Amino acid sequence: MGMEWAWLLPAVCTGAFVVVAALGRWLPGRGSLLAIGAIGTAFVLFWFVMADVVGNGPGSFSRAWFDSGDLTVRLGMRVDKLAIVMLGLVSAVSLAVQVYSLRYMRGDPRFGWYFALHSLFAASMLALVLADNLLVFYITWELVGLGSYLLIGFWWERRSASEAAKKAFITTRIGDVALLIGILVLFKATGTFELSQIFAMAQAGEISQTTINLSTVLIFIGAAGKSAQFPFHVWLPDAMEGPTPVSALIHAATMVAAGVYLVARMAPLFVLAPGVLDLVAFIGLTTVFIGAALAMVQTDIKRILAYSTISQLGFMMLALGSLGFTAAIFHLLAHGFFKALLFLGAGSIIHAMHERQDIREMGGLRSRLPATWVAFVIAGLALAGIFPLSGFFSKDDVLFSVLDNRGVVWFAAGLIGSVLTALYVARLLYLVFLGEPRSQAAREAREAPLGMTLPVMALMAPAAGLGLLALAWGDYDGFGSFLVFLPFGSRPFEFHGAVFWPSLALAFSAFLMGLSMYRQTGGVAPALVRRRIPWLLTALDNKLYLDHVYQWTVDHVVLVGSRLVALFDRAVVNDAGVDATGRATRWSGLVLRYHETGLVSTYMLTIAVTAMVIVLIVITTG
Amino acid sequence: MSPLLAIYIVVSVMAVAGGLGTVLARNVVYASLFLLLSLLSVAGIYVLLFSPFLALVQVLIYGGAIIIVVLFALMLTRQGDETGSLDSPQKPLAAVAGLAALGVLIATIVVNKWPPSVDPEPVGFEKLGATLFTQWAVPFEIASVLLLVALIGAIVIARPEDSQ
Amino acid sequence: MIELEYVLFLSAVLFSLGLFGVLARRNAVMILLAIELMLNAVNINLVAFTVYLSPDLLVGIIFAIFIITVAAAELALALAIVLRLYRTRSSVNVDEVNLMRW
Amino acid sequence: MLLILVTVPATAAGVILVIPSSRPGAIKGTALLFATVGLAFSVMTFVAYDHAEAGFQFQRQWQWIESLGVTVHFGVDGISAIMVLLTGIVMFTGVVMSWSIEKRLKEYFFLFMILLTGVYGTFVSLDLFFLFFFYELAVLPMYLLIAVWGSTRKEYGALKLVLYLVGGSVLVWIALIAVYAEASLGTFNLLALQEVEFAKDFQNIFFPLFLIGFGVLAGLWPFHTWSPDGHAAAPTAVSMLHAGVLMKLGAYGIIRVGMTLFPEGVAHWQVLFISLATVNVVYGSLAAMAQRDLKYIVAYSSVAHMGLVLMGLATLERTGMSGAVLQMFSHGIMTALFFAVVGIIYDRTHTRDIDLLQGLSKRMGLAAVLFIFAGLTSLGMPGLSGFVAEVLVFVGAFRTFPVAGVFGVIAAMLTAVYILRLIAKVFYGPLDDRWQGIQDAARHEVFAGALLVIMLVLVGVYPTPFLDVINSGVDTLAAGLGVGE
Repeated sequence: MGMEWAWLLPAVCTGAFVVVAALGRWLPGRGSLLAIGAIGTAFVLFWFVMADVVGNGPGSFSRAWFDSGDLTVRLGMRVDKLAIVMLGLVSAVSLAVQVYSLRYMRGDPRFGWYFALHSLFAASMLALVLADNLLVFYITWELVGLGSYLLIGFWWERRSASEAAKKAFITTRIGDVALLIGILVLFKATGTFELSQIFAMAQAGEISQTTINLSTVLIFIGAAGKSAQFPFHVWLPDAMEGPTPVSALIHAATMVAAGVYLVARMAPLFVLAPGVLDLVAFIGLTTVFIGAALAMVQTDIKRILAYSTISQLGFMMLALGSLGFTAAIFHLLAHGFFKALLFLGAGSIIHAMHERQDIREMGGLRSRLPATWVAFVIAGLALAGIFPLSGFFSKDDVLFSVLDNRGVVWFAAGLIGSVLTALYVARLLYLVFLGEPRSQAAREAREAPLGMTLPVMALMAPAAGLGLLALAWGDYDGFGSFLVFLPFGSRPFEFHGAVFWPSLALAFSAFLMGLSMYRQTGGVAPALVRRRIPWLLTALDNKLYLDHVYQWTVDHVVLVGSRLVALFDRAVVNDAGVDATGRATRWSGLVLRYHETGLVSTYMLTIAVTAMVIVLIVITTG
Repeated sequence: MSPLLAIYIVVSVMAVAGGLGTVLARNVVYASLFLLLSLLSVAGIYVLLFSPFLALVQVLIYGGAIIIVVLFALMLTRQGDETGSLDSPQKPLAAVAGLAALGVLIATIVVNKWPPSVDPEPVGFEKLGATLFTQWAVPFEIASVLLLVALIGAIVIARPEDSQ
Repeated sequence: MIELEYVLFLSAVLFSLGLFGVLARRNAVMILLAIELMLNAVNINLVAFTVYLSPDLLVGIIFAIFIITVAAAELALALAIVLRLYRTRSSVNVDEVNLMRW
Repeated sequence: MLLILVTVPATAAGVILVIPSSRPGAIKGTALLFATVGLAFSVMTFVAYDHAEAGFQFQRQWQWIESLGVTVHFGVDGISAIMVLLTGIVMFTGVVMSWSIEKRLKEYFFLFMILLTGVYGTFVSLDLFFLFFFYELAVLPMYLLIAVWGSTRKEYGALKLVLYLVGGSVLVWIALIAVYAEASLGTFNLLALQEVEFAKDFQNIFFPLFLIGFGVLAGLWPFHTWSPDGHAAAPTAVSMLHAGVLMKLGAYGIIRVGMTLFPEGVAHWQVLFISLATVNVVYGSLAAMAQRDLKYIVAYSSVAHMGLVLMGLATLERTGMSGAVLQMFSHGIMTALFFAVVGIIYDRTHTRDIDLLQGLSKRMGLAAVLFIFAGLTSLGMPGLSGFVAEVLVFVGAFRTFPVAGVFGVIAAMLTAVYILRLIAKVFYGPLDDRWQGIQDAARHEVFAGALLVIMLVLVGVYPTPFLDVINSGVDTLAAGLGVGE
């Protein structure tokens, strides 16, 4: 029982998807129990696989899928430590979310279908993590997108949900186009989809620098699409139209992590393209600010968390662009747990508030929802990077790699990002849990049932204590040595004074400042900012106008372009080209018909003359 | 000039004269009688060309059947009451076309290098019959079906409407 | 001795006469008669070719027989049409039948 | 076996002709029976085809017109084997989808079966004369089927379609005669003709005739405009058959005749060929985006997908060509499914305007599921057949003409835009009161749809058996084109 069984993880979930989707109606719990059983099995298997990988090193499993010409496509999987980390995250969070959903989604008319989709999603995500071949990677990547599309649009009767699903799929699909082109560019240069071969060729210098640059940029665009990096981040907030557990699973812990994972997986290629790494870091930093700034002004609890996710993904990209691959993955892991916790907590709140999501109507929920309050505090402080919660360790690691490889200016920018994080966390905690209840629903809110609080509590442990993984204890040398990216050696976690003190001090003070600020004003939006620089707030309220720009582009460029083509097709190709041929025939008929006298004599004369002409031609030429 | 040739010339002149009469006659009945002359002369030509069977067929079918049918048709359409010319207004054009055709045909005959001709010998009835009913049996049958179809068709077309 | 060319000349003359007749007449029956003349010209040609050029095959003569057959069929049909025409229009002049025009 | 294949629909047509039209049940039953038999034989042909041996199999030959060298010569290779399978499936589902036809049922099924005789005949004929004969036989019943049983400007659509296709046929026929004369073998036999090395100039002159002549039927830009009008006008099963199988006849003709006989000609015109194909793909997708009529959307998407087929062929590269053939199969199944669902919707709502339809999932859940399957295949979702085919085409394109490949990938994205927009508009959102009372797909319709979905999933998940057969055909073709190992 070991890594050669790793393929079972996605396989059991796929099986669950097929069975539940087809027969769910006739299964107990409409298939939900089967789906949970599958992901539970996957979670158990994960421990065996991990033990095996840790003990015996990475292993792989590959089998030909189909071939054509000189192309053979293999279904390959590879389990290494990077994959293990992701497997753990995906299976654990999926399990928690599905258990949570059991209670949360009770009574929904499409209860079984919901769980089938969850199985599909988990299966594709697990397979994505295991892929050792770019094509398999792309396939699972698309399936993850499909799962996300179907889950966001789960309540498709709502116009907004179906629009959000469409937007999410199409936006990420734009990135996917770049990704696929990047994969094919690499394929053209190397003749293979196998990652190990590509890396070997790249290190041996057999791939031209242009190809590497081009393909990494394209792959990064793909990653940016899925990981909601600027300027592709617009789909993620809208994706909150899906059921809240889905947001926890997909839009916090797993799917959006796929882009980060992709870049980390392709690390051997990215390190050969320093210019592209600059781009990655720059986009990451931009995303940090945009996400954090927008999180400050939102009033929908789920959207605040969504923008926060965007911002945190920006941190991961920043780390990747600063060669901090291990740091990025560690932050990904920590973020996955605490953000899932936040979302599930938010789900409980929304449940308690009778589907109201506006934080202006909340307040004072601390006493009404004590368990959720504890969860939110732990996850929120982790998000803000407060010692000793998991977020502190991972964010410290990220900032350290920025300082190490990018210099003080970038580091300072990163610090500002984490200050903003602390501020919006403070705002969120204050407005939701502290102060006075601001609506009838808030006054009457009741704690969620045990079926929902249990998974929340289960997630509290990793969200709080995951930082321990960073440290060395016993045989374990810390995360920096566990997950090693060549050509970098192991980099055990240390408390660097230059990073530790500023970041902790700033985060802590910003958090306190935020709390006091909201306590003083009691307002929902920061009145100070509103007075001083109103344009900034207006811009933020309008999400920096990006949606407007995209909408305009779609309306005025894409749709107009397509209408032009359609018009061209009708007017030029069809009416001028095709129907005109018909009209020309008709017209020539109108003109030529006067030749037809209807008199037999005329016709016979014509026949005779023609026959003679033909004979003459034959005689003279033959 | 061999006697055969002399006979040939006489018969030819008769055939051409009949033809001329056919196309120039002012009366339909005369025209058909001229045609009969021409057709019978052509039968004579067949005899001179050693094809007695064909000559027989010519006399029987053309001389007998066809001309009779034509005369019947003339009677039924009461040509005597017909006023006006038998000729079409494009008669001059037709003359030009006819002469041109003659020119083209003569030119073709003259220009063409004909292969050396063999000495003609009579075509026996037995040989003709054997060929017709072995090698050409299928076309022969088709021809008979054609005749039948034409016969029925002619009846259907010519039948008065009110009898339907 | 009758040369092949002589026969061809005869048939050429007859054919041209027939053509002239077809083109020059407006009476349908007269046109039919002229057509018979043309068919006969063709028959003469076929027979002459067979007899002078390939006496063994007999193709020309057999063709001539078929042409006579078809001519008979054609004439029967054509005269039926003429009768029909006369019955509906009281005339057998082809230039008065011009429905098939623009 | 191939003879049976061709005679099954022909016999069905004969039998249907003698059943009195007062007994619609018997007519439908006969059609279904023969369609089942046809499907069985198609599957048998496909399964029995030995891809390891490759080449033309199950050959049978009968003399027809000896003096012209016309023979009835049947045989299938890997490419035609899969096309035969496609025809069998679409025929069967088409008959099932025609169940609710009431008007002139007898004539309808008669023409339908004649059409299928032509399709089968084209795919299995190895004699160019008969290939062309069956090709025409498949086109002509189309006119009546659309003009009598169609909707939405049906006479216009039918006339346009037939004029177009016959126009293409003229070009093909000219080129065929030229081939016959130039080879001066006195035979129309394809196997004999493909041994002939035609002069380069001759190939260069006559290949475009085949390309355009057959390309008209394959929806080659700018000769595609018959397709939207024709598809929109045709009744459901005819649209299915038309987009699903008939358009493939065009591409098949290009492969079987054009590329086989004129290897140098196709190489000479390769850049034009792939450019037109690329225009097809992008243009079709963009045009589809601006449409409001469901059938027009699907029809333009067919134009785009046939563009991918042509693009794969134009790469003249084994992977690309295999992808093209697989795409033919995949698109055939997919578009049949599309038109089936559109037909169901039209039957229930009597409109195809996407602005009027919304929230149909609520009442037509099964139809929606079927449509979404087709839509996902269309936009290249992995796990469904379209993805495998598209990847192969793209790989081929990237090896030869990367720019075309880039446009292809982008067009796949555009496909996602219009398909998802369509799904969101028609199936999602609140249910309009107008559509409160509509019925979901009936049991037989779901059965037909499910059969098509199963094929899509099967090819998408486990394409090997299909690709093995295709590869064996494409390898021979590639060897003829001089693109070997």
